[in-house]
Parts: sequence; C-alpha cells; structure tokens
Amino acid sequence: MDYKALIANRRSYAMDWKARTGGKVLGYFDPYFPEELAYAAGMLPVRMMAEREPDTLSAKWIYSSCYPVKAFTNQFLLGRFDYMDALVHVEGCNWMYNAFEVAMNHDPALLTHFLFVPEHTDAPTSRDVLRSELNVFKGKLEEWTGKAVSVEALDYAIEVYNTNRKLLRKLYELRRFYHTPILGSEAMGVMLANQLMDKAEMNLLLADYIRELEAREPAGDRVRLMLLGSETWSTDLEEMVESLGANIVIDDLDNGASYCWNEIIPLEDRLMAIALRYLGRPHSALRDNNWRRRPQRIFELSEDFMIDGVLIAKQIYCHPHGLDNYAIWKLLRERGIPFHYFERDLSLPAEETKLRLKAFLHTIKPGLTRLMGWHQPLNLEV
Amino acid sequence: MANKGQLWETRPLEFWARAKELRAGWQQSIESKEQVVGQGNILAIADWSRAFPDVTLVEDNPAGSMIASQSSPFARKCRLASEIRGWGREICGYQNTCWGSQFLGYQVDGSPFPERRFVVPLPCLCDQHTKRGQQVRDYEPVPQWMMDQCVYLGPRDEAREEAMIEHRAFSMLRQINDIERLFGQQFDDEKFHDLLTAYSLVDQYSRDISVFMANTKPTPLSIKDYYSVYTLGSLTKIDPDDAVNFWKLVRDEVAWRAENQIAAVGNERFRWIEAHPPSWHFLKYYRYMEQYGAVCLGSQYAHRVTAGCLERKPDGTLDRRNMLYYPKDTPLVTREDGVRICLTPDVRYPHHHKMDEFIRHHALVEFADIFQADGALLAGWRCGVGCTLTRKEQAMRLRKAGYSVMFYEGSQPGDRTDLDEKRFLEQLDTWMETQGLEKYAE
Amino acid sequence: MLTAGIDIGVENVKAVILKDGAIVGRGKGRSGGVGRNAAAEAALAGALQEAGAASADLSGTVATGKGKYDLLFADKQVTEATAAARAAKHLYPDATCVMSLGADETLVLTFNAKDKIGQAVLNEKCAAGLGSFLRKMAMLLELTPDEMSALPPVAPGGATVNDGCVVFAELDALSLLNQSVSSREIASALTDAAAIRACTVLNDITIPMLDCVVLLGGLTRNHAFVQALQTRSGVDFTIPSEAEYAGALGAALVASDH
Amino acid sequence: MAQEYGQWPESCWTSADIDWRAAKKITAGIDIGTASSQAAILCDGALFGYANLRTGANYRQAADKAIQMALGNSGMAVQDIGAIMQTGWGGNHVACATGETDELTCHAKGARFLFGPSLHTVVDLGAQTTKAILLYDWDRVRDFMINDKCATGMGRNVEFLCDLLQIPIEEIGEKSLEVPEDPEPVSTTCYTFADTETLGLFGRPEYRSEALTEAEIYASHLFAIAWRILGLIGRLQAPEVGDIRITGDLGFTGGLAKNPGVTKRIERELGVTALTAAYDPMLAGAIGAALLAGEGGESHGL
Repeated sequence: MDYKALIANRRSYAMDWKARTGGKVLGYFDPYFPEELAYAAGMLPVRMMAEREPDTLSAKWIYSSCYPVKAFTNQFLLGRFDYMDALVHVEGCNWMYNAFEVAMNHDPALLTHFLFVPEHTDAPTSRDVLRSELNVFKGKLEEWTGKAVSVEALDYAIEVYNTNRKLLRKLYELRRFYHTPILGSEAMGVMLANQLMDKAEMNLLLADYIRELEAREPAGDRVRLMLLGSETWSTDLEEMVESLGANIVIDDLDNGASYCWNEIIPLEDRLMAIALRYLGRPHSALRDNNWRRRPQRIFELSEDFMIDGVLIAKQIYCHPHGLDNYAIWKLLRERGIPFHYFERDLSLPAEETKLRLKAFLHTIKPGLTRLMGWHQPLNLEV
Repeated sequence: MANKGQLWETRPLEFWARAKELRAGWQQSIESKEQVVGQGNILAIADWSRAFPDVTLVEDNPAGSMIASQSSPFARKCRLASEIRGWGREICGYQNTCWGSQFLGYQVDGSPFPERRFVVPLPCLCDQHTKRGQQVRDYEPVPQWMMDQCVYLGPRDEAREEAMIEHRAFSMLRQINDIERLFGQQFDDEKFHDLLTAYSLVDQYSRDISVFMANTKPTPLSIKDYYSVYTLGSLTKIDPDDAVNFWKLVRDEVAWRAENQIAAVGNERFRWIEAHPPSWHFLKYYRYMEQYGAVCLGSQYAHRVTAGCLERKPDGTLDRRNMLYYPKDTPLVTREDGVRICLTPDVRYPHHHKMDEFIRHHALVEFADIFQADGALLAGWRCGVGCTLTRKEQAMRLRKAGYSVMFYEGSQPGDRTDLDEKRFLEQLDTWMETQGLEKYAE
Repeated sequence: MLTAGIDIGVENVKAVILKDGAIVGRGKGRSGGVGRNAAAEAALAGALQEAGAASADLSGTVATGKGKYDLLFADKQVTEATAAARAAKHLYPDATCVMSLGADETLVLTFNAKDKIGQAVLNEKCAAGLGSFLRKMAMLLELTPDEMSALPPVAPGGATVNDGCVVFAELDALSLLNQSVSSREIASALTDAAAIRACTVLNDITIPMLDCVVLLGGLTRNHAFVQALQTRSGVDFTIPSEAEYAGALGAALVASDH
Repeated sequence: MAQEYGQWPESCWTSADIDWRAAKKITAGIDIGTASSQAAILCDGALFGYANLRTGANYRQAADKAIQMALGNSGMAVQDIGAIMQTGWGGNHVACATGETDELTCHAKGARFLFGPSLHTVVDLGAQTTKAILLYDWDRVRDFMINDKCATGMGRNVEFLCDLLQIPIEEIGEKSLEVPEDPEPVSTTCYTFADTETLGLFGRPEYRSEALTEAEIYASHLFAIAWRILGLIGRLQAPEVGDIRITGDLGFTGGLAKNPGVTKRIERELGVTALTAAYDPMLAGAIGAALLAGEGGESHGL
C-alpha cells in the first residue's frame, strides 16, 4: 500500500470523496472521537494531521502550547483544512481545545461541536453521561446534514468500523512474529493513512495489503522495540530506528494500537454500544487515572510482542504524557525492561536522535535481553 | 498610602483585623485536631469535607504555594525531586512543588511529610490537574475517589446537564459514603445544609463587592487586598456562620467606602484587569503598579468566589451571571438533593473557558467594559495550560476593542523559574510609559 | 542646546549628541557585562569628540536600552519603546508603526490618531535574542557580518531549520552541517527562521498592514535578514539611515524636552 | 583580532618518553564535537599524544588537523596507526578512520581511563549535548540520559555568553564561586531565556533588596545550568522516596567539566566530590574511541 501517497494526497482525496458522495468532511483530533456516529450520518471523519510549516501566524492566536497544536493553528489560519466542513472537539487535551477555539472563531462557517467524554471512564454513571452526549451529538449531526441517522445506518457504520479494527489488528498480529514481514514505519504509515480515509474503501486496501504481507519474505534479525509517548503524525522516528538495524514492532499510541484494539459489541441500544467501546478502549494518558490500565497493558504488550526495549518519545509540553512518566518508568525499571525517554517536537533533529538511538541500541542484547534479564540488579551500596 | 500624586482620600481597611483572627483560628483548628487528611480537590461549590467532623482535604495548589512562599530553595528542590521521577517542566509548579515534597518525604523544616489517607483527583478544569493526587496512590496505596468535571460548550442545555450532574452526584455520594465507612466518620447532613446556605449568602455579598468595585471610581477595594481575604470565601474551612458574618462585614465596609469616595489606592489614574489568578508571589507587582497610579480590579476568577462574574442586565444594573441561590430558609432536603445543588453551578463555571459562546468570545472585553478598565495585563504561562488557554485571542479582542494590553510570560503561576522578573518589570514600565504615565517617587 | 542619548544594549552601546534636533556626534562600542558604564562613557566620549563638545556642554543625558540602569552618569532613563517612538516620529512624522530589532529585544509600536503610542508589543521570550542568535550562528558557521548580510534568500526546496525556536534551529543547523550542507545555505535558513520569529511579533498588532512602518535597530544592517522579514511579513519597511542609532537618538530627544 | 572571551585555548601534547616504534599496538580515536574536536593516540594502552581544538564549520578539516597535532613531531604518521575510531557529532567525516561508534560508549570507556576504576557515574558536559551515564562491569553503559531537546547546546551557550559579557571562559566559573550564597538561578528551561534573564540582571537595584554583584550574576547563570544537569543525573536512578543519589564515584568530562562554577555546584547538591581527571577531561571521547579501536573495531558492548 502506498501509504505515503495516501497521506500526501489527503486533501485531494477528501475533496474527491465529497464530490463523489455529496457528503461532508468532519475533522477531529482526539482519540475518543466516536467516528461511527459521524460515518453513519454520511460524513467522512478525518483525523487532522499536524505538519510543520513556516509559522508566522499561530503566535497571534495561541500562546506556547505543544508544537503539534501550534502547527494545527497555523494550518487552520493558512487554510490548509479548507476541505473540512465540520470540526469536533472531544473533551481531553486543553491545548487541542485551544486550537479548536481558534478554528471556530476564525471561521464562523465551520460547523463545530464540543463533545464531552468522561475522563473518569469506569464509574457506573460514565456510560450514561457518554450515551447522553452521543445522543446530543447525533442530534447535531442530523441538524448539519438535514437527515435523521437511521438504525440501519448506525449498524452499517459499526460493521465497517469493526471490520476496519479487525484488519488493523491483523496487521499488529503480523508484527508479533519474531521475524516479522512488516516494518514499524510501514505499519505506522498505514495507521496514519487509515485515519484519513473512508473506512469502507480502506478496508479493501487493507485486506489486499495483508495478503501481500503474508506472502512477503520475513526480514532478518532486528532489535525489537516498543514505542510509547505522544501521538504521532509521521513515520520519521520509525524510519530512523530502522536505519540503525532495529524495528518498532508494537506501540501504545493513541493513534496506533489503541486505535484499533477493541471493537464495538453489538447491543440493542446502539449509542450505548458505542459509548461502551470508547470507555473500554485502552486508556489514553489523560484518561488513565482512576483504575490505571496503561502500565499493565504496556507490560503485557512487551511480553506478547517479545520486545527488547522501549522508546518513549514525548512531544515537548505534552502534559498528559508527562504526567504518566512516573508510573511507566517505575514499571519498566522494576521489570528490568530497558527504555530510553526523550522529548521531540514535530521535527526530529536527525543527528541528536541518532546519537540517542545508537547509544540505546548498544545497551541491548537483541532477542536475549528480555529472556536473560537486562543487567544484573544494581547494587546501590557500591 | 501617601504616594505623591494623591488624587483621592484613602484609609486602611478595617476588616483586616477580623480576617487575621479567622486565619489564626483556622490554623489552630488544623493544628490541634487529629485529622483524616486527604489530597485532591473539593470539586464542588461548597467544601463538603467540612460536614465531616475530622476530615481535611488538602489541595495541592495551595499546599505547593505555601511551600514555595516559605522557602524558594526548598521549593526548587521539591520540583527537582518531582522532575527526576518523570514529572516534567510542563506540569504546573504548584503540583510539582507539593508532590516533590512528598517524594522527598520531608517538609521544609525537615519534618516528615504528613500522611495522606485518601486522594480525590480532579480532571478537566485544567487538564494538568487530571492526575492530581495520583502519585500518592502510586507509591502508597490509599483510597481514591475520582469525580469528573463535566463541561460543554454552547447555549445552556438543561437536558444535557442532567446526565452530567447525575454522573457527578453519583461520584460524590459514593465518596461521602466511603469516607463514612472507611474512616468511621459521620457526615452531618444538617451541617452540609448550613454550608450550602452560607456559601449562597457569601456569594451574594461577594457579588455586591464586585458591583461596588466595578461601578465606583476610584475603586473602594483593590484586588491586591481582595485576594488576601478571597480564600475565606470559598475555600477555607472556617465556620459557616463566621464566613457569612465576615463577608457581610467586608461588604458593608466596601459599601461605605464607595459611598464616601474612599479609594483603595489614593492615586488611582489607571484601572487594569487580569484574566486569571495571579501567582502567589504577585503582591509586589500590584504594589509596583500602584507607583504609577495603576490599580488592579482583578479577573473573572477573582470575582467568582462561588459563581459567575458580572453581567449587565437589560435594565442597566449589574448582576452575577449564574447566581448560586440557596436561601437560608430552604427546607432541609435530602443529602442527594444537597449534593445536586452543590454541583449544579459547577457544570457551567462562568470563569471557566468552556462555556457559552457569548462569554467565551468576549469574556474579557465585557469584563473590562463593566469594570471601566483602561487596560489589561495578561499572562502566558508556558506550562500552565488551564491558565493560558485563549489568552492570546483575548488579547487580540481587547486590543480591537481599544484596550491597551500588555502580555508577560512565565512557566506557570506556581513556579518562578521562567518569570524573568527584571524583564517583566521593564515590560510594566514600557506599558505605563506608553500610556503616558510616570512613576511617582516614593 | 546640546543633549546626549545613550542606547546601551546587550551587545553594543551607541551614543548620540543632538544639537537642535540634528545629530552632531556619534559613538559606538561593545557593551560587555559589568563594563557597561565604562563602555557607555567611552562611546559618549567618542560622540562628544565628533561633535567637538565637552561633557560640560551637555544640558541633559538620557539612557535607554537593556543596560540603562547601569549607567551612573545618566540624568534619566526611558524605556526602549519611548525612545523608538520618539526617534521614529522625529525622522518620519507620518510613521504609523515602528519596529525595533535589537540584539536581545524585538519591539513593535503603533501610533494612534493623536500620534501617541497606541499599542506596544514586546517579543515573547521564545523570540528573544534574535540579533545575538544570528551573530552566534555566524560564529559557528565562520561567516563574517558582511557575508551574513549578503546571503541569498532561502531557495525553494533548500535547507530549512526549525522556525519555532532558535535553540532547535541551532540543533537543525548542526545536523545540516554534519550532512555537509554549505555554510551559506544553512545561514540563509537560519536568517529566514529568525525573520519568521520576528514576524510573529509584528503580526501581533499590525494586521491589516499599516502604511508607514519604520524599522529601527542594529539588525537593520543585516540586509539578508531585512529582506527575509519583508518577504515573510509583506511589509515594505521604511529604514532611516540612522536606524542603528535610533534608540540613542530617541533618548537624546527626550533629554532635549527638559 | 579582538580578545576572545568564549573559547578555551587549543592544546596538544605528544609523549617524548614512549618509543612508538616499539609499540605492539597503536590506535587512535577522534571525537568531532560541534564546538571542539579531540584526537588521542594510544600506544599499547598508554596515552601517546592528544590534541584539542576548535571544530569550526568544516568537520573533515578539523579531524585532519587534530590527528596531525596529536602526532606532533614524533615522526609517527597516520599510516602507522593500526586502527582509528571516529565518534562524536561529526563522527562520520574522518577520512582516515577505520571504524565509527557512538559517543556514549566512548565516553564511558574514556572516563574510566581518565578517572580510574572507582568511577560509576559519568557526566559528560559537552557543547551540544549533556549526558549522564551509569557504568557497570568495567566500562559498560548500564543506563544513560541525554538532555531534553530544550536543554540542548548548553555548553556552547556558556561560551557565547562569556563573549557577550566579555569575561574569559577560564574565569567565569571561579569568579561565580566568590559568592557567600547562591542567588536564585535564572531560567532553567532554555538558554535563550537564561541569557536574556542574565543579561538583564545587571543594574537596577530597586527591584531587589540590593543589586547583584558581578559574581552573583555569574552564579545565577551557572547555578541554573548546574540545576538542569542535576535533573538529568537524578533521572538515572531516582529512589522511591528521598533525595537524588548517585552510585559510586562521579566524574565530569567535556568542556563544562573545566568550569568549577558548574561542577562544584553539582557536587555540592549531591554531597560528593568528583574525581580528578588524569588529563584534560575533554579528551574522554577521543580516548574512549582509541580504546575501542584497540578492541578490534568492536563498536559496542554486546
């Protein structure tokens, strides 16, 4: 699959989709956005891509923030998202909210909605409040499109999205093999492209791609790494890792594995089924706060995918992930899993990152670190 | 204050003495009693923990600022302790300071950090608070009750609010029941009722104070003084009756001053506003600005106390937006209803950045207009997302509306690391000079 | 009447002697850290010599610039904003906006209808030290100030560096250096990045564009930078020949008020 | 030429005692940093020659010059060296190199050579990157931390600041220690912030109880750097509860290691005394590379 082209041509794809279907394009950036609902209303939900461009505009509207949010703001002001008819913000990152506000105030014609998704995901009332919010959103969608969202449309959307998640899970299953046929950059590229496309179309491409991968000659030995940290918008880190003889085989990113890990379990009450799927999703950093799921999940993935080490790449000023560092570092240290933590922004400084990666890879024994233990337990009384 | 350039009569505030007494009494009450201390946020309009005999909920923001005001080097050490365990610079200094002291295991005087026996994290308001208190649970497992801060955007929608209030009420009731069960404490429903009525009254008094400040030139009370008693209104653990009486005292004094043209600052020539709570070390900058005859009237946050900032009603009078109203003679309701009342205005905090379209777009312009301000001093906190959100856009709107705006920067209100003091003061000088004001020599 | 104005920045100190509204003497030197007072004295002495006057002839001395409070002999201090506004209005009575580009600070002022300052915007800290940054990069790349000034604009598809932060820009420049990109190409990219940072300050209050924007400050000597700033902002700046001495000129004008 | 404030003098040395013709194994290491470059030549594991010079904008030229300076007048030629390992930022530009490896491993090895066997924690204070390395076994890297992207370029910035303030870089550290008590540090977030703050600290007593002295201003700046580095060291092995601690002895390498204004403050906060290097601590990378070259080009510790 030529994911690079799909990503690069996202604008023309969306324009073309609009011309073909007469539907509207809806932008979102939060991982908890219930895409099925928008899809059922005949809209194309598209994840917004932050891209680095010379930025003289965002500082007028927004102060500081992480670099992706600055980039979003700048891109909005430059009209890069002109193909989007609607924009939905899901309660979550405040910086993202700021970008949402700017977009909304800058372009009054933009259809906007604020959707509350509980951050306390596991209270007995969480699902009720989310269901209520989904119902409000459904009403909003109907207002935008002038059409009621039928039960059949909801069922179709759920089916398409469930199929999509199954296919993406297959991709991850292929990465589980010790000699995997797929590189981390390819997998992340596909994940990114997937979030820009009509899932019914993407599912066809994915099915072909998986067949192609299954027939592919597996690659040789590579250090197997796991990627944690902030959401990503490019595959440059994966590519750099690969250039040094390693491979990222699993991640716990909001727009990576967590995007496809669980499906919607059908219920008579469709909105409740959707609500439960999102609340039951692998936690994002911001929502991992009542009963923590992330550290345990990260450990389980590290075992399942036979990783040799972990890379944590956090966006500068990404406080949700900054807040999770403590629990994750503690877990990795206790279990003797080598990791390297670093901060990045939208651009990856080539030489500095290489220096880190090379040094980190040199501390790992490929294939054996996990089995033999990283190093002898450290004697603090030296 | 006998500054040169005196334009108005001024005299010291009389309620100070009572405020000091109350503060001392509170200090005594927490020192003398064996308390079940929790960490987190009250998350409601009234401090419900007061309805338990011996439960204290410590918020990490004030705890952090107290550490920082006691010793700057120790606060720095705390933040470093927090940083090396993974909490980075992007986390608010108030929390990093408090958590750091917990990580170090001791306080500024070397005594052990007091044990926290439960945690109440607060999500959402500023999403750096989301995991507030969580680290206590990570290294010393204690019970935790989380409660969502539900918000939405757009015109008021009561149906939408209902589900949110139920969600929050469930969490709060569970929390109250669990504390009763785990710590053998009895929640006093009558006292809870008293608290609600008391806060309702305090809210009305504080509204009156805000109206006097907005309508009167020179202002009878500056925000510099107002902040000193601010916490006695909404946050502290003083007796409800004391609170009501105290706020009546303040209201009456301010009313008298307004009537008699007694200025808070004798040389008031320039009225400025802020957009959010200032940092704990801000007092000296309020004073510095007074040398120019520039007096601060506060922010929407400052005029909140329990709910809403002011809006102009169709008849021209000022009133609080979204008044919390729960009069004294309201019959005693069930605990459940009390909790719902307690949480309702919280769904739509008007100082909050997520609120109806009118306030969001024009909040500060409206505020500046009502308070007859000449300009605004806005802060950008690089690592304080909740305090910084929408600031630049508000600056733009204020400028468009003809207000002069100065923007200064720091890392966050709880941490002086990035506040370049000299540069900040130069900016204040620049601002004042460009407004044609000169400093009065002391 | 003879007055003196001294603009003491973080890199250089400039002194101007003013006689009835005309500059009759100039002096310049490096400002150093603790040596600011001495440096200013030397610069003032140079200016006085050129004017053929002695310090006793001065009826007033006003200081501005980051080090204005370090000068022991100044009668008065004014902020950089005031000095820049005075100088701009003196040189161009029609000026509607002033942008001052120093080693450390970027400042933008607009005038209102009454020729008073309307809005003043100082750079955010992330855009601090642009002048110093370019000099530092020139040292790194072993280019002279003249070479920096003569750089071509960034070519389409040419090397770029981070424009959100000069620290990251430096990191990117070093990566490019390691990839054997030529020093001049890297310097062009850095100049453009600095112009973008400066442009954010300008954007804060000047959209839609104002008709007469006066550009002042030491960075105006760097033509490549000014060119990049013009391209990025779309503003056609008016640059007086006294641009570098404008702060000192403004201070001297204030001194002549008294 | 105006006086240079921000640069360490270049240096080189070649042993007069070692007869290189008798040596069984001659290896060299070249470390091309962003600000300075070093070369080291070892004869049977003993230091035979070194050079330390400014890198400039041409990495290849710097490498050639470094190795020539280290060879000195000994009569040894580049061809006589058995293996030459290159490392550092520009460690892929050295024409005569036979191998290439990462900086961390080099610094670990080189630091053990400079500081001896009790060394457990190495802090490399380079011009561009700051690294804290925890060693195990003889000279293996157990764990390491590299500065956040925001804290990059700290070392070179001190050089630039010295130039701005017109104080020689050799003096700023000592001078900063003349304070009775450290003042509040300037911003620890970013050197752009730190610089603009430091430059503003001169003068204007009305803001503070009294104006800062010259020494206090330097102290303010260097303390901020030390504090930032302290955070990096602390992250290596943060205890569950309590203060920062380090394992075993501590050694500083790199250019800022020669600035007591930084190192003494780190030592004070950690409550330890760092080891003293046998040679210029800037040589650690080059010596480590030379040692690795001697291990037959094995580039890392597997």
